[in-house]
Amino acid sequence: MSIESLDPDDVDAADILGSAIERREDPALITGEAEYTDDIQLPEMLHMAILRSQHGHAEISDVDTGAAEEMDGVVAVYTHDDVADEAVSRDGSLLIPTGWLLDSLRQVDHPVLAKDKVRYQGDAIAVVVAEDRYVAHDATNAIDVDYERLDASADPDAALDGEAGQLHDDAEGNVAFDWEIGDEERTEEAFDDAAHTVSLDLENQLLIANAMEPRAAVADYHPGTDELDVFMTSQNPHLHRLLMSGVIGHPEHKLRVKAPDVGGGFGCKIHHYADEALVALVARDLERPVKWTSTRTEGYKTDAPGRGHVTTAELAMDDDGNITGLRVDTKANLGAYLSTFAPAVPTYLYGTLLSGQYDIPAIHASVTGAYTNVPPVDAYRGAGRPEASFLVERLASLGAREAGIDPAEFRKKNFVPDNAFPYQTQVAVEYDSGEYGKPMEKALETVDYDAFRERQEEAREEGRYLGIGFSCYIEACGLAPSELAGQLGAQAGLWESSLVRFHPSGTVTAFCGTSGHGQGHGTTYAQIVANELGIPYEDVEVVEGDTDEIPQGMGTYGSRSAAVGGSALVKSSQKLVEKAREIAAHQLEADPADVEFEGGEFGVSGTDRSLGIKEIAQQSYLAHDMPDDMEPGLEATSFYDPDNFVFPFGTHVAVVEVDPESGEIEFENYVAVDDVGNQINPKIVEGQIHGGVAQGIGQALYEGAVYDGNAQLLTGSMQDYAVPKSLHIPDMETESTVTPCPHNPLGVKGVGEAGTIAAPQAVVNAVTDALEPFGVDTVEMPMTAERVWNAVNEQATADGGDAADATDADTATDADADTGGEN
Amino acid sequence: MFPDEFDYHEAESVSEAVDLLEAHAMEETELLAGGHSLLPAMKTGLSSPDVLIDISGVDELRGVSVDGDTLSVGAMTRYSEVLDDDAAHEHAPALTAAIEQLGDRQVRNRGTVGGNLSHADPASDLPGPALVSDATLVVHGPDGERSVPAEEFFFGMYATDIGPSELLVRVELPSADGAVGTYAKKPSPASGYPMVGVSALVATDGDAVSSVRVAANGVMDHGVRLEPVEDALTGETLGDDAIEAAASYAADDLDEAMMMDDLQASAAFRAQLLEVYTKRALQDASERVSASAAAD
Amino acid sequence: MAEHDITLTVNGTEHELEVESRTLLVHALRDELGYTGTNVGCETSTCGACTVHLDGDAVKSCTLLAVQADGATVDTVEGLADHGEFHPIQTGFQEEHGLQCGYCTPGMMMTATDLLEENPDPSREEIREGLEGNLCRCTGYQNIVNAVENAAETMGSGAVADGGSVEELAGGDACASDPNAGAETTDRCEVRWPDEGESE
Amino acid sequence: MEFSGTFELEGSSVEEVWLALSDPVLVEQSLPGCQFLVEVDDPDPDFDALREETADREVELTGDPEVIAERAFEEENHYAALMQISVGPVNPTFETVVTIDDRDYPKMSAVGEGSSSNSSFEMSSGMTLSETDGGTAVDWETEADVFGKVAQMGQRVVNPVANRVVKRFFSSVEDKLDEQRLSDADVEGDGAESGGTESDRGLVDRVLGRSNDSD
Repeated sequence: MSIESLDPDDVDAADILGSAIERREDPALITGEAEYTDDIQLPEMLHMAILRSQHGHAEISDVDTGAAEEMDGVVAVYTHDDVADEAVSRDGSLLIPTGWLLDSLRQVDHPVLAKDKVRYQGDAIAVVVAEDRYVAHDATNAIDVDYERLDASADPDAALDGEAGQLHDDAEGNVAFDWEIGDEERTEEAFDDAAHTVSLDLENQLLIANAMEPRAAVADYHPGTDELDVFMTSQNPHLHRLLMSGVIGHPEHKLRVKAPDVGGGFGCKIHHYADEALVALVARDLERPVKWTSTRTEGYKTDAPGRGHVTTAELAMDDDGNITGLRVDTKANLGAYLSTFAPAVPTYLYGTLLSGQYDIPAIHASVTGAYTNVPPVDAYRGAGRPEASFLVERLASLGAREAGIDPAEFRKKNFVPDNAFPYQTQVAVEYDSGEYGKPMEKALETVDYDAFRERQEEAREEGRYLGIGFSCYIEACGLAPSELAGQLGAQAGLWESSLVRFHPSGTVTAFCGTSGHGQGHGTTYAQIVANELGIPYEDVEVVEGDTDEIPQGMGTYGSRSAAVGGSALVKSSQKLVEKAREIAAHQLEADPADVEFEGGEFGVSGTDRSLGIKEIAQQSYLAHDMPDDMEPGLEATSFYDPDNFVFPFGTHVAVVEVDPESGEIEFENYVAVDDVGNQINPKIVEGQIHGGVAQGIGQALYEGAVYDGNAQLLTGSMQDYAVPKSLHIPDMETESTVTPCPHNPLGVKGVGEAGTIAAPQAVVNAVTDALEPFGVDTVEMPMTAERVWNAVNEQATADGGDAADATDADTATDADADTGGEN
Repeated sequence: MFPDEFDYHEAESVSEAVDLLEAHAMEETELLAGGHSLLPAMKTGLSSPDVLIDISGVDELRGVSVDGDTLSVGAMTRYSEVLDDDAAHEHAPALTAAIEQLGDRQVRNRGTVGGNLSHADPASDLPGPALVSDATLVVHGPDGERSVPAEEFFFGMYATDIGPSELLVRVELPSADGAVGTYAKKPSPASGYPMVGVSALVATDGDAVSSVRVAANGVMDHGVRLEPVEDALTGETLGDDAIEAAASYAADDLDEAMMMDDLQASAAFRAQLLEVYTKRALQDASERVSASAAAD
Repeated sequence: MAEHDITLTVNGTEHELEVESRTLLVHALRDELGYTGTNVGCETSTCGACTVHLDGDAVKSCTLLAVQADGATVDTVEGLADHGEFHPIQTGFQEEHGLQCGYCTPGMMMTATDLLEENPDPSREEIREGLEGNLCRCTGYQNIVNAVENAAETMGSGAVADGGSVEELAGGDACASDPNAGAETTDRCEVRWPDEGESE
Repeated sequence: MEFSGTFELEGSSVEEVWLALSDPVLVEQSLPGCQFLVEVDDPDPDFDALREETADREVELTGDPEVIAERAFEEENHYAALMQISVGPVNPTFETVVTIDDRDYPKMSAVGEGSSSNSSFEMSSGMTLSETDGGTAVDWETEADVFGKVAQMGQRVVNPVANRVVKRFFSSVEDKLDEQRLSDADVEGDGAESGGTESDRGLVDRVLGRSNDSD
């Protein structure tokens, strides 16, 4: 069940790719040697603190910073007008940009410091810079703000209905965009002709990423050269450099963004926030290093939350239970302003995945984006795809129940058939490869499904409620190609860049434009490059996350690093090998076409003459004997732009027992069978699945940002927002199948988000399966004990029965189980 | 993350602590014990006292001792120290059962029994055990010591019978004398504090329940005895039927309108949990009674 | 502003420093003394990232005033390895892939060593209970539990096989032979290893 | 959030209770944590100045309706209060301004706003008095919104604390009425309940908050 990790020294060079070797990142991380942003201490460094709004929505009539400025240890206080001074802002926009546009998008200004209005509690009103953290904090408390409170709402439905008042002059009715995908007419016909339909109203709640390391930045300005260094918790330093240069008016080539060790991201460190730009701005203005570290409660109010959908979804089926149509209407919460990738998440990352693993002939989805008084909403692990997968898989379970077919059978009969790949969905994307039955069969075998249904029946007779839930998810990662992304509204290309450089002594540094934050890129990239170059793994060092070291890059998010970054490294390695081949051919006096490369050796076919690649590297720098017109040195840079997304898939199964009396849910088993294509390091793949599933279970059972009617966050600390603890997450069984990606050189598909995409609906389906005898077909997430208990009670009340009376329910169960069957 | 400024004084003795309290009577003054309720409140800006008087190092306030039939727990005794003490398990099983489930490992290493009881958070774990153990809380002030029965100690949310210049010095628990103590708790998944925590102390004579005391934390604004449950169970045979019947009375004397009602659980659900967890606390007691009978 | 002169013995080294009343121990360790291996993840004493050993017990250093720790012995993640030799808990985390971003890991390991000192052979359930005061957002905890089991096994089996020699187990004889080893060093060794009597 | 409840004051007539609840001094002294409660002209008063002004003022409880009439709450007037809400170690002090919305015997309603350094609240309250067997029942309801730190961190205590403040307030009013009754026993006849001449009538109406046309 658990993959055993290997010491890299015990792995043959030829086997390094695909081996579950231990991570080389770990020694620094387990000894305290790692350097996270807040660990950086610079001479003369100042500390910044930010005063944020007390209200979800308010006009600001006055900001009095007098008392704060007079405090001992306070160096400067800035309000909007102070930073707008040209001497401070240069020609910066001081507006946070949006990196994805839609035709119907109503863009709104997002100032780094609120000018005269605040639109969510995290909106920054003033910053204080002081000699230490404590004093900076004290001074924010001494700033006096006069607010005129306005109506506010955290709910997209309410905001669209006008209950939040108007957030922005440029977005009438708080509508950020209207978007649709699929064929409305054909879908309507499918529903008209359907033998069975099911409908589901659901809320995919707002989640807060809760990376263990809060966001932080340290900026250091060098007046002599006008160079500005920004160290920050970033998933994509190059993108931050690009965006920040415009915001603060600093030339991109004089701005360095470096991500030191980063303590998790889960999406919330992709986006460009006002805070980090303010750190850079004030450090440049004061000509002293400045540090800002978010407190956790500050993070709850400012880190971009994810999800936030209110949806109605319907499924049409024919008489035999074949899915014939899917219709979706979603109100998506975008928060107070548009975050970096916000418009893409509830549209192209969501609507395009609505076919799931199924061959659905007609699909239509419409999405309305709403401005509300919560922090700007953006990608959180999975970003759009969990929302799609959740509703498809909830409908599959409800559809199976409606059609009277076993839920596993129902799925199998509707899968895209193996021979249909590449499969063109009705929602724009083309699935690259898949064999959806494989993980399903493996999962059924692992949980011993037939035996489970028997056990379930026996248990119900004893008044115990077991349930099983399936999730056959699809995910799309490595968003690509750039041309397509551009057509869809992306304001950036979605390639990845790398540089592979031999040193004269034969070791290699591989640079990649991705920026890992816990994924183990240092290990997996070295496995890739060592394999390509045929050199020992320990001879390859990987460098990421620093705009001064790496030419260009797009960062780490959307499970793209292996598929796109890894492929870029392959491409650079191959370029390098080609150059080395020519040098080898020259020195071996052979035709390059006759020189074969294998296991790090260039050999002339049919002879025993050969040269090792390390030898060639040395020769390339000596440059004593090179082919005509060839430059010395041995390195290669490449930009890899994939042909398509990659589409990992799998089946997750949750087995739970629900206590209707207390509403408590216990896991009996959790099985994850994932097909993420080829695996570079199975141990790391397994770890990604574990962590992803835990976050999915978190969404299913524990997590959710709760706001009151004034858009005041009520779950604003770790005492109130339940980040799952060790006792909340079950041991999981992880298995995999391998269907290589056909269009990238590694055949990899991406694994970072799979678990999070798969898990919630597996758990919800299991709980509703367990509570079927009570007539419960849905429970909103997070399925707290109270919600489960309420669901049981409400249903019992509706039936005129007694919730706690399990005996009556048992009778109903038996009857239903007979028709439900195990066929 | 950053407490506001304050003056810190470390008391070496109970009398010094009382002197300090009196000397700073005109300022906002807090006693610092384990600090696990106070410091988080200060760090998040909810609390900003002018003066902290640290009593955690006062030796006379630390330790567990037995005097005749009474177990005495010094107010500054850490949870982990109570759990390490065999006499505490023997004489105050309801207390140790609750402490085992209190907070987390680090909190138990640092938090104190007296800090918990003085703080009187409605969701503390220890008021229930204090009530079922019929504990006496000994408070020291300018006029010396006075004893307050647990029943009279808790006034309401964060409010106790400790006066402005007084501090809790120890808790005295009459020996359980062989009774079985249990604690069944439904923790908030976020904070770990009980939405409902039920403490039970059950003594049997043969199969029959000779005495039973049950109390709940987290349900009302302070710990409460569940007398209808006790009445229903006393004299009955300790088995599933009697337990189920008794637990059904758990909320009978409680005004649902005054029950804790928050994001973690509504009052109605708390009432439901109270019944379920009363049952579990008593079932656990029943199992322990059977187990010890079998062992005999 | 009330200032206090305090003494902290961190990983065996004595430091004298001046702190404000309100300075939290974790900030004294990180900002004043440079022990940045101990991380801060919240301000509600929930996440456990800041866990250190205070006089041998795992505590959350964000929930203690530095002045309260005056005169105490503090052990942090930086003191776990001994002259480059990993502590079994560190090896356990590496071998079992018990960490991803690593931010929670120092606190997680400090709690785990405290747990193993009390219970050298915990069940998976006991490990999960023991670590409930430490949040991890990356691993889903499964490999952390494996890591603690791994460490327990190493420590337990080593103790049995070698007759329980603490010095040998520590990967050297640092504890016994270090001429400067005071009480703190001995403490550290005790924290790491079950007593001979308990190891069976 | 909304709170409501009924509080019964034993042994006091509706008019006595009304008189008491019309008196800012009695209210100030009955409200837990209230450091002062004074009428102000400016709906956005300078609290620092008020702190100084009220530091050594002398106000006394009285049962004398004439004195109360002079200082009784009036519709549309503003009152500034400094309120320390004490919840365990959490003791925020709110600078509060209350405006009487409506005061028509036996009903009164008011709106208020309070702010501390990192939190604020808004409330709108109403109460109606009615006669019961043994005294007077006060039916009260409050709709309150809390903002900032207290909303974020103190959510679970807001409700019980509000209940406690109300409970302690009315208990204190009850005690003060009892005390007053004892001390006024010898000046029987001056009380509001004695009715009186036509000119007295105006006074009583003023104290009782009866509008002219409601008689």
